[in-house]
Amino acid sequence: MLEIIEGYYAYFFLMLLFVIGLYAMMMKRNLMKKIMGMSMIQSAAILFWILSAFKEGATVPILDRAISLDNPDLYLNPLPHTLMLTAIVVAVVTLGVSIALAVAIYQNYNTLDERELLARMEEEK
Amino acid sequence: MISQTQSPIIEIAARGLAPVIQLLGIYVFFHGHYGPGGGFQGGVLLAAGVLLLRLGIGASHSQAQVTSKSTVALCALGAFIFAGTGLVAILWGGDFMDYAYLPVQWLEAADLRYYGILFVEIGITIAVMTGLIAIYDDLLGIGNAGNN
Amino acid sequence: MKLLQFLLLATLGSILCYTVLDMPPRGEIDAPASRMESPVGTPVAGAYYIQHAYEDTHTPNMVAVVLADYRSVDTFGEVVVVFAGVMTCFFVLRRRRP
Amino acid sequence: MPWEIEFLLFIILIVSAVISLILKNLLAAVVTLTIYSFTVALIMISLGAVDVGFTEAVVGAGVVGIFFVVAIFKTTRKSYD
Amino acid sequence: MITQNAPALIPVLYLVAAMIIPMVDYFRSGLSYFIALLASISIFGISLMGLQEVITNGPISYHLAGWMPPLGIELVMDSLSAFICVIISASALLVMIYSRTNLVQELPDKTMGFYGLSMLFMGGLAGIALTGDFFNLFVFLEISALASYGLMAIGVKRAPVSAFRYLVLGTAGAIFYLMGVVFIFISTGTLNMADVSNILPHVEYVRPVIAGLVLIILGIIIKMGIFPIHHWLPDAYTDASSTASALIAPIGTKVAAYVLIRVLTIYEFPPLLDILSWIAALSIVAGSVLAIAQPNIKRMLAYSSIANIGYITLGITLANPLAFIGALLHILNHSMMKLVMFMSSGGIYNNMGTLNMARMRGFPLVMPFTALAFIVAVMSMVGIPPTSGFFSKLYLILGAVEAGAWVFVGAILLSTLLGLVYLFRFINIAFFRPYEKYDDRMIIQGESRKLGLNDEDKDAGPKIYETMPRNEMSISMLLPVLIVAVGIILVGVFNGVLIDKVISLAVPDF
Repeated sequence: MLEIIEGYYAYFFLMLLFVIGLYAMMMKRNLMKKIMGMSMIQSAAILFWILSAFKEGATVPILDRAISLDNPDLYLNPLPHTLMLTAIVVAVVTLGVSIALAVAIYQNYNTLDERELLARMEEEK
Repeated sequence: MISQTQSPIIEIAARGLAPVIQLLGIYVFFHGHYGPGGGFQGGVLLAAGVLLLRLGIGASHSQAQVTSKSTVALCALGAFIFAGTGLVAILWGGDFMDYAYLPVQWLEAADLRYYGILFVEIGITIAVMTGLIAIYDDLLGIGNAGNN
Repeated sequence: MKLLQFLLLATLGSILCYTVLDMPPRGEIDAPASRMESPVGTPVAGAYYIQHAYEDTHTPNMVAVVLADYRSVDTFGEVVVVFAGVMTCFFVLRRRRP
Repeated sequence: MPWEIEFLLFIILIVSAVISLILKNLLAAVVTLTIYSFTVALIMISLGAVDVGFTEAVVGAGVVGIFFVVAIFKTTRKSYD
Repeated sequence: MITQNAPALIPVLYLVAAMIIPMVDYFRSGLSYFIALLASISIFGISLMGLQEVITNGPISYHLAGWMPPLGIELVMDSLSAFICVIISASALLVMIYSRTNLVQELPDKTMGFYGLSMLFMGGLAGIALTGDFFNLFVFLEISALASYGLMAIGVKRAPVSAFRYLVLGTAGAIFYLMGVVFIFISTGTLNMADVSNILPHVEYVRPVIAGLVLIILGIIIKMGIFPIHHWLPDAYTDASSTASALIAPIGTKVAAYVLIRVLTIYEFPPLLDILSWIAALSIVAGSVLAIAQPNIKRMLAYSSIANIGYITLGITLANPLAFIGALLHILNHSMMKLVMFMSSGGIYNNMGTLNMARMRGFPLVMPFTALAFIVAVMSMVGIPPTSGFFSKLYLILGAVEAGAWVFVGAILLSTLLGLVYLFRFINIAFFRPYEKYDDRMIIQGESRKLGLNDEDKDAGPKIYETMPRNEMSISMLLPVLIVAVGIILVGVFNGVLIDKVISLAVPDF
């Protein structure tokens, strides 16, 4: 039992975080809260990738003269780290764009609450 | 955030801290080959310095480093440096982004890749730094005509 | 309707948890991504990068090497994503002439 | 790093995520969200991803916070849920 | 050199053009259009050369940065992706020509942003079509998605709301995709698509692979706008400016369908195909039924897009050569149809001042050439023989018959009948009623000067005029519409040649 917890707890927490983020994106009425949920599922996916690069007993992927290169098990896998650098940038920029859209919505409708927004859009028709 | 703040503490702190942050950003950028860091992190730190100035001493007073008008063009320039490196490699007969084909004869391929990485990271730094500043300016409406 | 959404999320979460139990545990050295060679004999990228990054580029930081050389087009895409976000914010919010 | 510490970090992560979604004051929620991203960065560093952890710390605590604060400054601070 | 580097040049030149536009604009504004047009023309030429090369010499595998595929990123230009690239670059070129006069009227102070974003959008789509690497596909997906959020956010007053909804759904889709890719990566250790499909039969972790594929397909389906998750699509297409919707609607969702082809050919998993084909059939019927109730022409076209993406998905998931040919032909056919219809609806809005179909009475008398092109597109949509729509539906039905799936044959036929209802209702109103003019935007500027009206009259509400001005679209708007309309008929007449020479090469082995 302890082995399963030790081996898989990180996955379970990340899945929980993923579901929490999706919950916020689906159910929260405030647009800012939706954006926060978005950043949560993004970091859940990013942490999942980082977890896939982890090896027990390996060091960080920067060349150390004291550690031989012949056995790649001694270094962490650099590939997911690289990909996640890209994914973090994408996440930040998406966040910026979504905030820009939220600001534009507020300029047009003077609210960020989804129900009020729908009501004002109905009024306008 | 748009005009200059009243409190001298914030202004002095921002003026004093921003160059340190930017120096750290430049260090992180150049140290990217040997330790954690690189173009993106350096660019974000440089942008954080400018954003601190924008927050601390007001938008109109902090135009000296990067003007709001030029941010989008500079971001495009940074991305263009990156793409241009790749296109030069195509012109000299290699595949896209193959630094070994860059037209510098006296360097061997591995060193050429070393400098290619450095060159590309300059582009990343410029693009990320000015890009984040541009998003901030757009959010606050600083670049808009009549608000400047 | 709200109950349905909750049920949907709960199902998704439990399916995902059931799925991850079949994965290699955290820190497993023998996971497919950490091997030297894939089952069909092609080299696995991670091990190749660790062993050859320095001799290929003379740069000690493997992440920087993968970022800017082996997978440079991903990074190019990343820079273009930044640029696309900037253009989007510019297009949506900034007004040139009043 | 022993896995128990990482376990604690994950618990802080989930708790800060839930709190930032519960809070009705958006500014407080944003502050909690920066705690959240800093915890993410700590977990990344404990998993050995120094580059990514560095980036996440710089971005999550710095730029994302600034963007959110600017957006709240331009819009409104209160939220109904 | 150009042919050999075509896979890299097609996306990169679009992106480079997008970067040059703001740099030039910083010094001198007003040149954005010419840069975009130049880039579109040259990339169209390059993709034609690439298609020619692929047909004669077989697929090109391009190793970016000079590294072999499992290590570096691979771009694959086979006849399928070359075909999609030609469609993308051709429609980009046509919309660029079209935007010359229309954009100045719609978004006078935002031309630089529009051209930059449209180049980024096209570059992202071309990259999606060409890449052979899972993560690279994610990056290009995000480029095109971010650009399309921006393009959709400017239009009528509620456009940012629609764009925000699309952003929330689209980001969720992208993260589902990323999550699916990490499942695949953990169980195979590679990201190259060809490599993954070789390794998958030997993998010991079965559950993560299936979950990963399902998550990837879920992410793509959200981007496709197929029936259960289609809510973002009609709003987004309707509220955007007409140039932007003419740019996004013809190819935006088709490229997602193309990604679906690529993912489904990686790993055979029959239950998934069955579920997808039922979703597709549902989408066909639901899209057609919902389209009937719409008064707004752009909204009606958006719902018909949902039905048409259902056709394409059905053709892919039936998994036999005839249906697959039908799906590919329908991708081409539907892009052309949507180009004509969205471009001419932009012109109609400029000249008639309304998008409401019930108020377009007498529109063929005002805009005869546009009406002619529109009729051709309508015929193609319903499937009347000389047009290409007939043949794509024919192949789809033949494929469904061959698979023995009579329910799907019924769905296609039902949708065709429903299409007849909503299109001929429109034709009845537009062609057989006397001319009246309602102007939703009150009065357009040129008109108000001509009629001697001043600004106070703008608040007077919709007006009806008895006169019948001959008011055709300007030549730069009319030309692409007519080209595509002729193309629809040509593709229909010469469909045998097209299928023999191009499409049949793209069909995978089933």
